[in-house]
Amino acid sequence: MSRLFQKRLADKLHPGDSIVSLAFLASLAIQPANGAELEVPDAWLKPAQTASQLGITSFSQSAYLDNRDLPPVEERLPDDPIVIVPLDSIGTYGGVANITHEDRGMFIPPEGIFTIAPDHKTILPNLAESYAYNEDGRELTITLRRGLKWSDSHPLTTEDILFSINDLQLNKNFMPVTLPDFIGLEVIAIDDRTFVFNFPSPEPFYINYMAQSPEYFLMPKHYFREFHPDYADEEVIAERMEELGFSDWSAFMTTSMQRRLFPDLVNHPTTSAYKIESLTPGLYSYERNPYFHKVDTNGQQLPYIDAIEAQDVREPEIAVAKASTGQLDFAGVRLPTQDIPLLKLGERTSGIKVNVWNRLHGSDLSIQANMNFADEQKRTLFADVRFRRALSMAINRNEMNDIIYFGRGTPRQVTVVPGSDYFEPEFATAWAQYDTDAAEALLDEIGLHDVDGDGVRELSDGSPLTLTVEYVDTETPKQISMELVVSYWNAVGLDVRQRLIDRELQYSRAISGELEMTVWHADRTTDVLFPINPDFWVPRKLAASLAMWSEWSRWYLTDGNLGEEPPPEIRQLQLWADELATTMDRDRRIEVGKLILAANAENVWTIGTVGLAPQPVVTSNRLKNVVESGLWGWDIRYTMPYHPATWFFDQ
Amino acid sequence: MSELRELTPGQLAWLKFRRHRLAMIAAGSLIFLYTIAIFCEFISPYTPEQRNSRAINAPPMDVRFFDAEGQFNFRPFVYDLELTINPDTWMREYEEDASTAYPIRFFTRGEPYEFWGLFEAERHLFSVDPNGPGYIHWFGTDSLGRDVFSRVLYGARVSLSIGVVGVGLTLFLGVLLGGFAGYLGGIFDSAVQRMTEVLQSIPTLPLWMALSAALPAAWSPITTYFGVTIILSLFGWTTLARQVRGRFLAMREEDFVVAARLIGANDQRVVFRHMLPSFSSHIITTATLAVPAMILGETALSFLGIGLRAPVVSWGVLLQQAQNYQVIVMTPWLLLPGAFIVVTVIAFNLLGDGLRDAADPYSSLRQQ
Amino acid sequence: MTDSLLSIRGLSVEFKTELGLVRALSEVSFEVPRNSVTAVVGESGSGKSVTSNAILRLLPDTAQSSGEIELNPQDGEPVIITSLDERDPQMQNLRGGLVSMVFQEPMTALSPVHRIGDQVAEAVLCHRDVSPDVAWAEAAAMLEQVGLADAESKMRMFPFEFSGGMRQRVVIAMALICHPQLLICDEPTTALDVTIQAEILVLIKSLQRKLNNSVLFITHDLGVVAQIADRVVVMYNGQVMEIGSVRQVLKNPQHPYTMHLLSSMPGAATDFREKNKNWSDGAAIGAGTFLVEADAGRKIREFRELSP
Amino acid sequence: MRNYLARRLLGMIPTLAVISVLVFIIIQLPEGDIVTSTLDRLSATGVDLSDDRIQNLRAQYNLDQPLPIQYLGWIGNFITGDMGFSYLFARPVNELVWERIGYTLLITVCALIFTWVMALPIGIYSAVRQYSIADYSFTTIGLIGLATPNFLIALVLMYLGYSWFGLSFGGLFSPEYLNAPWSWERFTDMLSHLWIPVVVIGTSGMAITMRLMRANLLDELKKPYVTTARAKGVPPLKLLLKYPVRIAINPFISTIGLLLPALISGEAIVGVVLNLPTTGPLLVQALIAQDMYLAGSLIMLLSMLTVVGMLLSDLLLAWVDPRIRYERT
Repeated sequence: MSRLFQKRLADKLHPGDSIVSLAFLASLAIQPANGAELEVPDAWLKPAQTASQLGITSFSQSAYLDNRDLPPVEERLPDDPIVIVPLDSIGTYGGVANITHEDRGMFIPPEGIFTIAPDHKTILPNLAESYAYNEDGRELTITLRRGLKWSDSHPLTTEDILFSINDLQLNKNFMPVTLPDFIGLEVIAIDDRTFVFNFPSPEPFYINYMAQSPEYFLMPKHYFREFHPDYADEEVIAERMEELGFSDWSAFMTTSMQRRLFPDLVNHPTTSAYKIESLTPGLYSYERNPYFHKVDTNGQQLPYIDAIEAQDVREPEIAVAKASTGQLDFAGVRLPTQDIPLLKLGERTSGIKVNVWNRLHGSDLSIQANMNFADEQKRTLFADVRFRRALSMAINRNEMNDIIYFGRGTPRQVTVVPGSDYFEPEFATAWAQYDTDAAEALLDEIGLHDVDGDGVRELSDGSPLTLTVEYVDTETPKQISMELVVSYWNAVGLDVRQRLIDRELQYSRAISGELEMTVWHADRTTDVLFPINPDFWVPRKLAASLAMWSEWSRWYLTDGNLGEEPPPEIRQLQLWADELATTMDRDRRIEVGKLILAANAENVWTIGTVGLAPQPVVTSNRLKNVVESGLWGWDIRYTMPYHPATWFFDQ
Repeated sequence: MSELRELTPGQLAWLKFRRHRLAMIAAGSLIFLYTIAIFCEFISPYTPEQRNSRAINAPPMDVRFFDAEGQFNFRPFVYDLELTINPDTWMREYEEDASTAYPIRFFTRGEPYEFWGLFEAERHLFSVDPNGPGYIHWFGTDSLGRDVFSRVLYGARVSLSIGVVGVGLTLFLGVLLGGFAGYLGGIFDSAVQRMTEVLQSIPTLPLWMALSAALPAAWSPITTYFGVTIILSLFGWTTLARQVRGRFLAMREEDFVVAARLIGANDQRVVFRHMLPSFSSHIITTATLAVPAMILGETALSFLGIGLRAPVVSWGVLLQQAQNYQVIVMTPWLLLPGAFIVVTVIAFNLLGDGLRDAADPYSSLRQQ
Repeated sequence: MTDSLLSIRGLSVEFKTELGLVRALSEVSFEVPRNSVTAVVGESGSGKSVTSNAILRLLPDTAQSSGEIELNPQDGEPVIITSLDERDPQMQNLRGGLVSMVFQEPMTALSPVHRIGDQVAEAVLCHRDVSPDVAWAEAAAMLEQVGLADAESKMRMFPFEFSGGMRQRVVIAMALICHPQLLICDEPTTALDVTIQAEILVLIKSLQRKLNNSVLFITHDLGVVAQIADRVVVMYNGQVMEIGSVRQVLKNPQHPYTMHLLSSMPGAATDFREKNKNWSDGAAIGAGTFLVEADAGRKIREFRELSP
Repeated sequence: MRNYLARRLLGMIPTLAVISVLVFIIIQLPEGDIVTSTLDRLSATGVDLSDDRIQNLRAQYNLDQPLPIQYLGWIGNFITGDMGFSYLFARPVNELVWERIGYTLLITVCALIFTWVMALPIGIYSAVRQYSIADYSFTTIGLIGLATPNFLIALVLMYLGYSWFGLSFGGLFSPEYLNAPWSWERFTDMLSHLWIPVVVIGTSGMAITMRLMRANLLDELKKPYVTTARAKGVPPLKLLLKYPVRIAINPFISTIGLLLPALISGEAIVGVVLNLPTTGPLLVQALIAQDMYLAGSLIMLLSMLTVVGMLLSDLLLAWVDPRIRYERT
C-alpha cells in the first residue's frame, strides 16, 4: 500500500469505531485520477471478516428462493460465511437487472480463491480461509473455507483445484501449450480443503494471478469429469459432444476457458453470485446462486438482486442508445468516452446516473510496430529506436486529449498508473512531447527522405514506404484516435494505411507475427498484474495485444526452440522480468520494475497517446451501492473490488 | 384543319424529354452536382482532412446579412463562436459572439491543394478571415473538427464517379456478353444465360461484402477505390445482358440485319455497326438507372466498414462515421451526406424515366 | 325526325396532341334505319372507326367531340348518347345492351386469361339480373347460334386455343347475346382470311335477319358492302362524301371521291395483295386509339399530294 | 405440368453447382482467414503437428488436400446438412444458422408482402390517373424510399420507434419477452418491433414495383380486349380489376424471384443496424472475422433460398396464367 494511503487510513480511524460501521470510509487517491477520489468502506481493504467474527448468527434468504425445496440457508452457506459491508446502505432483496451480454462479466465478476482490494494492489482471500508462503516463496499453502459449495450444491473441495490444474491446464490435449504460469507447477492435496502449490521458482505474486484469473483454478470436477477422457468412456463423451454440437471434448471445454470473461458459455456450476438459468441466442438469463458464500452485515445472503437478463446487443451504438435511454440497469463496457455528453443528456431525461470512472489503461492506445515483421526493410526500420521516437513525437497528444477526451485524459506513454509502486513521472512523459521538427529531423537522419517530392517520404533506397495499421476498434476509442494519429504522421511525410479487423483475426495474426503495425490498449498497469505480467514492456507472451515482438516472445516461451533470439537489450528485459516475478526482496523488485519501465521509456517499444481516460459507467437510478468513481479495467476484473453482489434495487 | 409540323426522331425525342419536367429538373441538378464534384477543391473552403480543434462537433453556422443592430450588410458574414465545455453536461457549447463578425470573402487564398492532382493552387471560392482565427462551417463540423461542407464536396467526387465508372464497366460486360449471346446463340448463349441466372440468384450484397472484405489492407486508397468499383460492377451486368440478348434475338431475324449479313458484313461489324446503334437509346436508359444501384452499393459497403477507407472521402464513408443513435440526437448535421445521396439517386431515376419515355418511339406525345 | 334507330347529327371529333388539335371527324351526319344494314365505307383514316367508337363513347380521353348522337330504341325513350355521362347507368346498359360492337381484331379482342364461357356469359350478367348458370346456358346457346360446334366444352377453353374465325364468332356471340338493337361491326372480317370472311359475313347477315336488329357495318371494302349492306355512307377524311342505297351509290356515284374509290377496286372480286395492305392499315386504326391522330395526319398529307 | 416441374428441378442443380463453386472461391480469397490462422497460431506456439486438435481441424476442412478435394469435402458436408464449425462462435454452423434463418425468412416474406400491398394499389392508381398530382407525389415518395440508404431509414425509424412508442432499441422483442414462450403477448410484442425492419426493407423495393405496375397496366389499358369489355358494358371499376389489372399483375409473380435476392441483401444490412436475430449480422461478423466457412455456408444457403424462391414464383405464375401453363405442359 502506498504511504499516502496508509496515512489517510490513520486519519480516518478513531478508537472504538466498529470496523463494520458504515460511517467511516477510507478514501484512497488512486493516482491523481483527475481529482477523482474513491470512497469505499474501510472493510473492503482488509481480509473480509466472517459472520462468527462479527457475531452474526442468524441468516436470511431472498423470497425468490422460498418454496424451492432447497435446504435452509444456513446449510447452503459455508459454515462461517464472509460478511461484505455494503457501500452506502444495507440492501433489500429482489428485482431483475437488465444488462447486455458484454457487461455480464462486470455485473457478475468471478469469485475465486482470492480477490482484489479497491486499492488495486492488495490481494485478499475470498474462498480461501487462509494462505501462507514459505520463506523462499516456492511453496504456497492454501486452506479453503469450510462448507463451500458449487451452485448445484455439490461441495467445493481440493479435488476441483487438482482437476483444474492436473487434468486441464497440464493436459496436452486440452492445452496444447501449457500456460507459463503452470509450467512445473505441482499441487499436493493435504485434505479436502487444504492444498499446497510447489513452484519450480519463487512465485510471490502467484496469489495475484489466482485472484485475477480465478477460472483457471476452479473448474467443477464433478461436472466436467463426464466429459474428460481420463474419467469417462470415450464413446459416451463422443455422443455427448455430438448432441452438444462440439467437435471434441477439448473444444467443448476450451469454449468455457478461451472466453475467460464468460465462463458461463457452457452452463457449468459456478461459485459466482449468479448462475445461468436459460440460454437463448438473444438472451442469457441468470438467477441468484442459492449457495453463494457471502452475506451482508445483517446476515442476508448476497446477492441482493434476484436475477439478471443479459441481452445480446451486438452493435455498440445500440448498447449506447439503450444505456442513455434508461433501458439498462448497468452498462460500462462499450460506452465510449465521446458519448458521455449523450449519456449525461440521458441523466436529465431518462432516469439514469452516469458515473465517470477512470480507465486504468496506462494509455488508451498502445501503438505497436512489429519489430519481427517478415518484411526485412520494415523490421529494420521498426527496430530503429529513432523511427519509433519520431513516430511518438509526431503525435499531438494534447490535441487528442482535447478532441477525444474533453481534456480530461492524461497525455502519456504506455506505462504503469501513478498509484503504482513502480511509477516514475518521466516514464509517462519520455518522448511524448509534440515536436514535429525533432520528428522530421530523426526521419531524415534515418535516411527517409522525400525523394520524388510528392510530400511522402521514401525508404533510403528510394522505394516507396507505406505503413499498414490493422486493429480492432474495441474498449478504447481506437478508430477516432488513429484517424488523428495517421493525420499527424502524414504531416511528417509518412504514408499510412489503416483497416479495422476482427478480434479473433487480430489474435491469430498478432501471435503469428503477421501484423505489420497494430493498436491495442495498454492495461496490466496496476500492481496487481504488472509484476507478473509486464507484457507491454517485455516480450514474454503471445497475445492479440502484443504484436510488436511475437518472435522474441516465442523464443522466450519455447526456451529458444522457436522464434528468434532477441538482441541483448531485449534479452535483458526478459531476465529482469523473470527476476521481478520471482524475487522476494521488495526493494529489489521495485528497482527491477523501474529498470524495465525506464528502458521502455527510452526505447518507446510501444507508443502511447492518452491514458487514465474517463470511462462512463451508467446505472439506472434504482440501482444502489455502486461506487461513483473507480478504476476500470482488466487488471482488477473491472468491478471485482467493488462487490457487485451488494448492488440492489431501491424499490 | 389544324397546323401540322414534320419532326425528325431526334427532335421528337427531345420534345418528349422536355415535356418530362421532372426529368429536366433531375438533369439540371445532376449537372450541378457533377460540376461541384469536378471543382470540389476550389469550391470547398477547406481540405477534407483540415481540422479545426476550436470547433469539434460544431453545429452549422448561420450565414447572416443582418448584424446585431439589424443593420443590413451587403456582404454576408458569420459571427465568431465561443467554445465552452459544460463541466456538468460535458457538452461542447458554442456561443455566437456578436462582437466579432467575419465577412465572407470570395476567391481568397487558403489551404493549398492540388487541383486534380495536377497543379498546386490555393484559391478557394469563398472563406472567412483566411489567415486569422475566424472560420466558417456552413454544414458544421464532425467529431474531429473537420468541415462537413468541404467533406461532402470531396465525397461527391468519389461517390458520383464510382457510379459512372462502375456502370461503364457494367455496360461493357453486359453489352459484350449479352450481345454475342443473343447474336451467336448456341452454346455461348446458353453459357451466358446460365451465368446470368446464377449471378442473379445470389444475393448481391453478401457477395460484395465477401469480396471487398478480401481486399488487402495494404492497397492504396485509389487501388481500393477501383477494387470496390470493379466488385460492384461484377454482378451488375446480368440485367443489361439479358435485355440486350433479348433485343438481339428479336433483331437477329429482322430484315436490316439479314441484309447486312447478305452483303457479307462479319459478325462483329453486324453487331456493333448495325444492331447496337438500333437500341443504344435503350442501353443509355438502363445505364442511367444502374448508376444509383452503384452509389447505394458503395454506401452500404462503406457503412459496414468494408468498402472505401479513410483518407478517401465518399458519402458512404462520411455516413459510416455518422451511423449511430448519438448522431441523430446530438449532431444530426452529420447526416447531410445522406441527403445528397437521396437527391442524386432520385435524380438519376427520374432522368432514366425521362430518357426511357423520350427514346421509346411508341410512347405518345400527350398533354400533361 | 325520321323514325331511324340511330341518328348522328353534326358529329365532330378532334384529338389533342403535342402537335395541336387534329380533327378526325367534321360535321358527320347520317341515319341508321331500323332492321337494316348500313355500311360506312372509306379508306383507313377516313374516320369510320372514330365514328363507330364515338357511338359507344369508346374514344380516348384526348378526344373532344361535339354534335349529337341520338339512339331511338323501339319501346323506349330516345337517348342522346352524346349527353350521357360515363358513369351514367344508362350508359352501361346501352353498351352491350342496346348497342354492341364487334371488333376488327379477334386475336386481341378477347382477354387471354379468362375462359371463353366466362367472357360471353359476363355480358349477360352485366345487363340482366340472372344467375351465373342461366347466363352460362344462354352463352352456350348463343355460341351454338354463331356456329360454334359443341359449345359447352369450347366454353371452358381459353382464347389462345381458338382460330381467328372461331374467336370472331365468339366476339359476335358476345355482342349479340343481349339482343342489342344496334350491332356495330368495325371491320369484323379484315383480319380473317377470305373463306372465313365469307362465312362471317353470311353469319352476320343471317343473324341480322333472324334477330331483326340494325347493323352498322364499318369497312373499307366495297366488295363486302355490295355483299351485305342496304345503305352506304361513304366517308373520307373525316367527312361524309355521299349517302345512299347500295345500288345507287355503287351504280352511279355522285361524288368524285366515290368514283375514285370504285375505280381503285377491280370489280367486286377481292384481291389478296389489297387485303394485306389494308390489313396493316386496319390494324393501325383498330388498335390505334393512340396512333389514330398521327395516322390521320399522314393520310391527310397523302391526300394533299394526290389531289391537286 | 408435372414434367415441367421436373424439368425445373433438374435445371436448379447446375445453377446451384456453379453457385457453390463461386462461393468456395470466395471462401478461399482472403489470405490468413481464421481457420488457417488458427493453424498458424497452434503450430507457431510450438505444438507438434500430430496434435489431435490440429488433426481434427485439418480433417474437418481437408486442409492438407488439394483445393478440388477441399471443395468436394465442403459441399459434400453441406449437402448432407453439416455446415461445419464456426471458429468465431466456437459452435457448429448449423446451430447458429437454424436459430436465425427462420426470422430472416419471416422478415423477408413480410417485406415482400408489404412491398406489394403498398406498391400495387399505388401503381394501379397512378396508371389510371396518369400524370395526376397523386401520380407524381406517389412516384416521388417511392423514389425517396428507394434512394435513402436502408441503414439510414433503419436508424431513424429505430429512434422514432423509441421516442414515439417507447420501443426498446433494436432486436425483435422487448427484453421481457426475449426468453418467454410463445404467447399472444409475445407475438404482438414481436409485431411491434417487426414493422421497422419490414418497412425499411420493403420501401427499397416499393419504387420499382410501383413503377413496373404502372407501366404494365398502362400497356394493358391500350389492349383491345379492354375496349371489348367496355363495349360489353362492364362497369369501370370491375372492368379495371377483372381485366387489365389481373393481367398486369402476372409479371410480378415472376419478379418474386428477382426481388428475393434484393430483399435478403437488404435484410443483411438492416439486421446489423437493428441488431436482429437474423442471418444478416451473422454473415457480416463472419466476413469481418474471415470465418470463411461460416460465411460461405451462409451465402450458399441464402442463394439456395433465392433459387427455390424463383422456382416457386414460376410455378405460381404458371398457375395463374393459362397461356404459360399451356405452352409448358
